[in-house]
Order: sequence, then C-alpha cells, then structure tokens
Amino acid sequence: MIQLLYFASLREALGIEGEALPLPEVLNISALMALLAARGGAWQEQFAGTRPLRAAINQALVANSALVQAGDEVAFFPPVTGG
Amino acid sequence: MIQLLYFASLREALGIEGEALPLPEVLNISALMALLAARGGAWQEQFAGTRPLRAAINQALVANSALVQAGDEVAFFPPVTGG
Amino acid sequence: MTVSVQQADFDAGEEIRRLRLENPEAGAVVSFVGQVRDLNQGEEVASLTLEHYPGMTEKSLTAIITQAQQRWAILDVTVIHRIGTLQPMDQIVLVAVSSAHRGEAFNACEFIMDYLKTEAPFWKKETTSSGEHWLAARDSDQSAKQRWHE
Amino acid sequence: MTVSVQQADFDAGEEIRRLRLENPEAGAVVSFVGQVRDLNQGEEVASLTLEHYPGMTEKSLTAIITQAQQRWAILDVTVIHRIGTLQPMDQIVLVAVSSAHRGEAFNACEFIMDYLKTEAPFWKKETTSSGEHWLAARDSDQSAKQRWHE
Repeated sequence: MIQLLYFASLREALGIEGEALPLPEVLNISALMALLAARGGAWQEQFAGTRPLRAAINQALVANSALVQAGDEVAFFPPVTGG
Repeated sequence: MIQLLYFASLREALGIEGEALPLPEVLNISALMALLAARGGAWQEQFAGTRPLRAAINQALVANSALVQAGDEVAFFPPVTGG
Repeated sequence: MTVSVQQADFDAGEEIRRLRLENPEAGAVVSFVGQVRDLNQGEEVASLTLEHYPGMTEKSLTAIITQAQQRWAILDVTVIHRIGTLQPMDQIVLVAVSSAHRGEAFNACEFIMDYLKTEAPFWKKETTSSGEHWLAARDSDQSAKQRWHE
Repeated sequence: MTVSVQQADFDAGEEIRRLRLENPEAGAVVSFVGQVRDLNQGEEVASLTLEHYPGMTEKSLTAIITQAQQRWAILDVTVIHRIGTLQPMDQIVLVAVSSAHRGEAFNACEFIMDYLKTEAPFWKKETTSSGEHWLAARDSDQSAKQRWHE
C-alpha cells in the first residue's frame, strides 16, 4: 500500500484529500500518474500530463522518474505559491 | 573667503574643526591641499597626499580636480565608515 | 534556526530584536516581510487563504535554511509563515537572517525567499469580487531561483 | 522617503509596520538593521562613537535613496542612522524598503546600504581596552559598491 495525498486545486478538482492505494509493483511517478489518469473524468484531466503537477515522496520533492515503493507517502500538488 | 571644515581623525590631527580662509584665486582641490600642506607639521602630514582623504564642496563629494570658488564650503575628511 | 508555520500573526520587530540580541557578534540583520496586497493584477482582494502540506512544509523550510547556512557565513535564521485565511495588509511571511557582515545576510535572506517561493508546499487561494481562485505560480519566481545556480 | 540622523534609538518593527501599512500595494518590505558588534577584529569593544557632517549627511542619504528610486520600482524608503556614543548591541542604522515585488526591495535595500557605507559622511571611533581609535574604511565596502556599476 501507499498513502496518496492531494493538495490545493488538485484536491478540489478530485474531491478527495487522499487515499490508500495498493501498489501493484514498484513504479515511478510518471507510471503512477498514468495509473491515476486511467480512472477517467477529473483524474484523466488532472493526471494526463497537460497540467503542471509536482510530486513529493515522503515529504521531499521528486522528479517524475523517482520510484515509488510500498509504505511511501506520495503527494501530488500544483506548483507552490507561498511566500 | 571659503569656509573649511575638518572631520574625524583629520579634525583631531589638526586640532581644529574648521576655519575661514581667504581664497587667493580659483583653484582645484589638489591645489588647495598643497596650500594647506605647506603649513608644515600636522598639515604637511595630513595633506601631502600620503593619506587617503576625501573632499566635499558645498556638501557634495568631489574629485580632486573640482574647482573651489569664493563662498564655497569645503570639507576634508578620511574615507567614511558609517552604517 | 527557528521555523514556524502558524495561523497567528507575528511581531517582525520582536523577531529581529531577538536575532540581534542573541547574536552579539552579529553586525547585520536582514529581514523580509511579505504582506497580502490589496490589489492583485488589478482586482481587489477580499481575502487570501493559505493551504500547506503539514510535515513537509517544516522539512522543506529547514532544508532551504540548511542550504543557505552551507553557502554563506550566517549566524541565525528565523522563518515564520502563516496559514489559514488572511486579509489585505496582513503579514504572510517573515525571513530574518543575522550575520557578522551585511553581504551574507542579504544573500541568504533573498536565497531563502526565492527557494521558499518555489519549493515550500504552500498554496494561495484568493477571494475577489469575481469569486475564488487559486493563484498560479509566477515564472519570475522560477527565474529568481535559477539565478542562484549561475 | 524618510531620512533621520539622530542620537535616539529607533523601533525597527514600528518602522517596518509603518512602511507596510502606508503602502497597501506593497507585497514586500526588506530591511537592514546594523548593530554595534561586541568584538571587532578580536578586540572587545567598550563603545563606539559616531561623528557626522551635519547637513551633508541628510543630503547624501537623500541622494542615495533617489538613485535607488530611479533604478528600481520601489514604493517607499526609510533610513535612520544614529550618531553619538553607542554600546555593543545598540542599533546603529536601519534601511527599510517597500515594493510590490520582493526583488526590487532586496536590490534597493542592499544598494542603499552599500552606498551609505562608502558615501555618507559618518565616521566611527571605537573605544577598546587598548584605547580609542578611528576605524579604517574597508576595501570590501568599496567592492560591494562597485558591483552596482557592472
């Protein structure tokens, strides 16, 4: 299992803050996004790669090539706008 | 006449804060310094060009080529160290 | 270093004073205070809501400060970032840096702000007369960060 | 702009707050506070006396701020510089700049400090256990100023 978290406009578009997801195999962020996009609707819209999304694994920013492993906390969110 | 002012370590070395000086002719800062150095002693020591001195005419920093004219307020001082 | 993510307002003057007085060898304290502007791109702002990623936010800010400490001889850093709903002219963020000489504090303070703007997980949602909308990241913030790699 | 040369201490927090609240379009206030260090080049400092050139000081600071205003889109500037005899950890100087976006305020604040250090007619005399001596100008301050011409 992995813990998924969604923030800001992404959270609002998907309508959920997060979920636990069984991990079929070790995959990278791009593959995980493809898996989520395949749910269709808002998921397709958000994860199909047309919108700028950032990902963090265990609370550290990562590139889309980073590998996700069982037990990881994986967060997706739009580019940050603090400060 | 011009009004001469001396500040900081220069003031202390000369022992005066300032003086009124008859101006023999229009001259530049370098020539004025040579005139003051010719007084000998501490004046020679301070104005002979071996120490870094800055000059201001009418409260604006100037180069040594700047011309001094009757009625001017001319200040000499070491490089500034505020802030 | 002090890092705080909080709803409550802060006293910038008190934080600067603390950085000064706790560091007698400090000749300089440089600080940045960000406030909610009353207008954004011509529209009047009624309120601004800041969301963040609890846990990651503090880690991210700590990592940014650590990078600044490795890069410059600085003495101490305080970062306070507010979350929740703010009004125009409310303070959003404080970054304050003490150092022996001013150049280091200026560089480190601006570096921390540039990285905070592009890496720390905060998101702003603005409420104006036309409704609510999430702010988009600014390209100028990315280029401000890129400068530090040159 | 506000320029003050004074013996009295100042409240940096209050000055920053004033710059913020008088400029609702300001997103950023960057400030520099200088304090008397307890040690200078290894020697314990008992006190520091600041002499200045009355009249020229205010003109010089005003001219420096005007240059910064011509160079960057800044909203307001406050400069306060103390004179007279100060103790370690006393505040010496405040430069605070407000602007819509942070880059301008950072640049203008550092520019004003770099020029103040090399052009404004202030001189520091330090009292240590070895006696009184006038501080020498630092080459690093000249090179800090030169950067702005590049």
